[in-house]
Amino acid sequence: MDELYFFLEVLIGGLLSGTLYSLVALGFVLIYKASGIFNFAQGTMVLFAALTFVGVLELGAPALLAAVVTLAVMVVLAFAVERFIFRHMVNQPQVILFMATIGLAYFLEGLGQTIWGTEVHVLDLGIPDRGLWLGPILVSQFDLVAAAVVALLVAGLGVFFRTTTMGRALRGVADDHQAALSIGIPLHHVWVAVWSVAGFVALVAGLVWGSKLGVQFSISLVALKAIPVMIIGGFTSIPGAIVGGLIVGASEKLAEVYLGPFVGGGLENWFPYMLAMLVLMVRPEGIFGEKIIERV
Amino acid sequence: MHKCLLVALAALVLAGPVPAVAQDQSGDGAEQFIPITSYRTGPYAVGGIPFMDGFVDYLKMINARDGGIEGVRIVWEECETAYKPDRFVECYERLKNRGERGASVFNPLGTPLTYAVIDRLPADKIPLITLGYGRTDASDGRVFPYVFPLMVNYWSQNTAKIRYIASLEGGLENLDGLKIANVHHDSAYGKETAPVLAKQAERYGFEVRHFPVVHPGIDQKAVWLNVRRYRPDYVILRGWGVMNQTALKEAARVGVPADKIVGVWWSCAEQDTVPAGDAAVGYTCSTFHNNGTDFQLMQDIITHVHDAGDGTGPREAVGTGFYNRGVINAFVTVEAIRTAMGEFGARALGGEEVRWGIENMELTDADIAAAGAANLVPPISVSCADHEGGGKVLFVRWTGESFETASDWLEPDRDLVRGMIEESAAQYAAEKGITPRTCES
Amino acid sequence: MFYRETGQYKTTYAADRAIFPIRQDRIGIAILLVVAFVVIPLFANEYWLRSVLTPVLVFSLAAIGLNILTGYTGQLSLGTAAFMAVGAFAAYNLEVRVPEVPFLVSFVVAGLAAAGVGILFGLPSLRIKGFYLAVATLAAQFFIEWLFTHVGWFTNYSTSGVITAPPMTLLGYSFESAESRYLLTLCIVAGMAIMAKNMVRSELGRAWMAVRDMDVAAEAIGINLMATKLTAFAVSSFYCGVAGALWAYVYLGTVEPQAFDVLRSFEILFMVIIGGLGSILGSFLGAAFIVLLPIFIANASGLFGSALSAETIAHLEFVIFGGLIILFLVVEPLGLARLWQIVKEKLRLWPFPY
Amino acid sequence: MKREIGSGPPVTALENIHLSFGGLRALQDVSVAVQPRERLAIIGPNGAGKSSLFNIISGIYTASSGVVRHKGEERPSRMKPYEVARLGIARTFQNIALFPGMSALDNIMTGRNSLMRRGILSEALQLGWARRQEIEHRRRAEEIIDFLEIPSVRRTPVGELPYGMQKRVELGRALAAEPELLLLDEPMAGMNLEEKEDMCRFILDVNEIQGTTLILVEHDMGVVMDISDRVAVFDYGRKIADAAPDDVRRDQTVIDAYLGTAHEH
Repeated sequence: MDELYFFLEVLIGGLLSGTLYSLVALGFVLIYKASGIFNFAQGTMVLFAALTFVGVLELGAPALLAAVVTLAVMVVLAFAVERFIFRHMVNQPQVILFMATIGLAYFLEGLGQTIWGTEVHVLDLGIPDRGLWLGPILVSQFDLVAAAVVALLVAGLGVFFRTTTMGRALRGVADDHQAALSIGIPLHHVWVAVWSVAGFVALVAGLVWGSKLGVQFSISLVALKAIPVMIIGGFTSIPGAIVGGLIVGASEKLAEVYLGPFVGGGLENWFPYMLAMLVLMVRPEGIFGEKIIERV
Repeated sequence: MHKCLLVALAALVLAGPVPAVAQDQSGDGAEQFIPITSYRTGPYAVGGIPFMDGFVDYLKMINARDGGIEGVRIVWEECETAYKPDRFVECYERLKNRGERGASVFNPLGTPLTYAVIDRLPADKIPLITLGYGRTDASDGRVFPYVFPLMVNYWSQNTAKIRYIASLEGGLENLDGLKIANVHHDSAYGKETAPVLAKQAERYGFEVRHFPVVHPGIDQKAVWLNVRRYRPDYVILRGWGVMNQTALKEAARVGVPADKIVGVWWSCAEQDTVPAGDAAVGYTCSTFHNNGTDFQLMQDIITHVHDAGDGTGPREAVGTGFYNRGVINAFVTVEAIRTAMGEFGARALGGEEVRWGIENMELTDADIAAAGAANLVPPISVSCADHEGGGKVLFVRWTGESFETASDWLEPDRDLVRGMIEESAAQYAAEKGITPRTCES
Repeated sequence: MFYRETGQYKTTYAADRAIFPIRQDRIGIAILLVVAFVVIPLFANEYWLRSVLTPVLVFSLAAIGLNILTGYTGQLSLGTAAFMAVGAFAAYNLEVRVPEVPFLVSFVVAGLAAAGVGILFGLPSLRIKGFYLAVATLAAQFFIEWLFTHVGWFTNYSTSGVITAPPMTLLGYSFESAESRYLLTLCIVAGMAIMAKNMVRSELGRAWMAVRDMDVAAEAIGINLMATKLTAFAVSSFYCGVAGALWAYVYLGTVEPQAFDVLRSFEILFMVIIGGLGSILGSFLGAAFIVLLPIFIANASGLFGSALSAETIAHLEFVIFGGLIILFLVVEPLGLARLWQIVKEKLRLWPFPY
Repeated sequence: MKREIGSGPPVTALENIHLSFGGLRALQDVSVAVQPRERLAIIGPNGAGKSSLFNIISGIYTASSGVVRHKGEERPSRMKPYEVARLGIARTFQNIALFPGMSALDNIMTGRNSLMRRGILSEALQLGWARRQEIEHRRRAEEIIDFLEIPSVRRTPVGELPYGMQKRVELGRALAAEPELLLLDEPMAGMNLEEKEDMCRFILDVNEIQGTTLILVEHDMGVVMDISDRVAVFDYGRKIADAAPDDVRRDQTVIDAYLGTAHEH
């Protein structure tokens, strides 16, 4: 019986960790869906947003104001990215745009730390961080709260995409660039909008991960965890990002706990990729990705 | 547009290398050059910055207070490595011929960085001080004449840790039957203590199991669930960077009490404990130096450097773990040069002379007290064969505010460690085709 | 004016197929080779040889390897460093276990071992395409790093978990000095670069590029996709494997598995993209750019000296580096190799602008 | 020059081919065969299954049922496209499928890849056979370039060529393989009159001088009726007629299904 509880504990813990990966993967998916760009800078954007938030907070501003200021900064960043980078790179192949986001990642990493410094900033948003016994099963309160935040965020994005003009426009672009253009939405605005939304998601991710790890350089590394999530879920699907996160989180924890002891442990880094590879051998477009139809 | 880019590239190519070839060669022997390689960017900058600030502040203090080492002013140049071996090699090669007599001694500050240059040292005749990190088996000075893992190497430190646990349990004999979990960074650095733990487990009868944490260690749930299932009596934390605080938090979540966790010194700074909040209170870790500012030497830094408005970093950092470690690193470096000057005269020294200085450095309690560092560091005595210098290990406990002393200066299991070091160094010598020098003089 | 090909007629296909058909190019290359083989070893100091030029050459080789796979065959790889690691560890293990083997042979074995592993992780490419293929190479990346950290056999049970390259001697000559190591690297890299150039301009290279440009059409005209992709993985990994062995033997001497982490893979990918996808010359330019730029920025910022703290300078370097990459891509997305071509076009017309 | 249509086993014969995607039936019980040196045209409205037929012949699609024969021998059912190509069957594509990053010459040389040996080391060193092979095949490729009258664009990346030129290069790439059977998927689409005339001339020359068997899908009825020996008409995945051009023109089913209606092709 104890073994079963332990299994459930690992599974639930893994699923909850997975939602935290999803949170980062969401930002990737939004940008990829709307513009076909694999945004290498997403992890750095998470760091940048969190640094800005903590920086403003430490200047004495209340949390809400800090959030608003940070969001404004992320919108400005979105404008700048569109105006100074991608406007000049229309019709370039995906890989070139990808490279530009690598440049952006370096730029933001340097800029954020030049302005706000490198020390670890403790970020306490009052999220309880202790184990919680649900009957015989120990669950992290922090992860529960974080999962709730992810759920809220996804719901919020859903509402945004369905009810607002810009949201519908974004969906239009994602579905068909030509169609979106033909109903008169300037592509520039769409890009700024989607980078802003991704900036917002980065802020949320930054706050959650920042209060988990402290705000410091290392939170940009969560992006490495988001990549298999996105690959399993598909690059263009928001539900895919969530399900991909759950799969990665649960599988890596189960693997570490149950396979780890036999091979010396430490297989969390590669197991999700091996799993993703197996998934792709069966479904080359990811679980929720759009079917690639090849015509000749 | 293309033209702009080409001009920019050309300008960079032309302007870039200029300082790299311009060298100061005044040659009157009045300035001792010390190269500094630091990492102020990247994932480990959190610790690298206060460390380097401490290092530089100490050098500034020596210049301000004493006018240099034995009257020879210290000059230095800093080079950013970003904790990358290839950047460090570049820094090493760039700085090794600087100054009047070339680079005197390098402090790579990082185990992977140490590996990157070990091969080059004998040819360049430049010594390396790796204070509490680097290759453990380099303690065998016969095989590694130019490498000095001073104070205490990883294996000695780890044996002291077991002795500390024994002291909590009421004696070495009570170790029998204990279960110890070794939670380590999954890298060459992290795995390095596994062999010595195995030897000790054999000797004292405790049981040890290893729990690797994959880099960077931002999510360790599975590891700690495994640890909890193992139900260890003690946990050894051999972490690095962001892994430490996550480990402490995760331990608290699964109910491993902080006072049963004993960390290595790279898990032993405010940067590791403060972000973990309450979860870190009671956590103990090993160091080879004391923390705080209640030492004459630290007060001198405040007076001569920070009060003079010349502090490298923020004043609040003085006395914290990484800062003090930087100060100690600089202190040992300066004392080694002082020893060498005793032999070769008070003038700028080159690498080979400083190597002699390190190898013949002998700092007794009295010497240390005279330097204003009583109880800040243990005595050191380096020799041709023993490049560790016979340091001791101190344990400190996090109170939630600061680190308090939790033990005396503890002796490691030297006999056990020395045998392993010689064995490992012999393997290195065989693979590299090195004939170890003999140390009878 | 100086770079003009008028008046140079090729009368045989063999002449037209020469690796550098234009006379000015041949002269240029000859000068470059003389500089690389004679002038640099004579005049460059140890700093340049050891810590700049040697790693640039090693990186160039890895970048050529990645370029064959990604630039020529269109298969994205984020596991370059893992294949380098395979090479480094294979060479080490061969040397340690069979010390009689000359080190050059073990470099070849390093390449072959990496090629084998490359084929293994290339198998998914038969089904997975585009960014999704990155997952297979990332799996290779993390799995191999884990393997070398965890299985003691690969490090000869060294207690420090690192490998140390044995000394390199050939016919009694020991490669110790910076010059000899630089020249050794240069010979290997130049030779392999010419071989790569030959491959990409013959049957093999056309098959690779056909797969990259349109795989369905390639197969319909008789190209065996599986064989071609796997050949690309094998050749690419061979290059990376040799680069890894050079990294361990010639450049650093001692390496740990973490020296070949995913960030190293990204670094090499940056080199390939900056240099130019599908260009052997670009691989060299990209490697030089990525290695030299931070050094130059650090030196240039040294000119502005003490006004800024060391910390700020270190961070500003990132800002400048990132900014330059962006500027670069905005102005010349096709990479340095393309920029060089444009310069050549300009020279061809100079001094007449049209 | 008098051309004789062969009478032995057909170069390629499809027997009772069915093909469906999910629920959609692309081809139903289709049988069609082409004799050596014959010129067979396939016509029909969009979606009639013409390209599917080509894809079955070239191995890109696998038929749900039915048999494909090559010179009378039954082909394995899951033959890969490159294996088909090596039987001597080359093709062009409806939407040009050249390799845009490669020059016209390299595209045509790639067409000869299936005739070339591969040896990694020899090619890397460019010694011995590898070097001779490149030069020999280059000579053949140059002949094709001259034949198609495109020497001036030899070095141009085909992505930068105008449409008509690209069509020619694609024909050149198919010819480079020295095929026995050439499948041309709308070779005249999008061309002006002059370009069409050139293309017709090339196609007829290939057929008459080299004796290459042709199957072409084409919408231009004038061209079809002029150059083909036989016309097969498709509609909704079925073959509704298969006869000489003049007979097809008079066939009532064909007129109802295709020619008579308002198709503007």
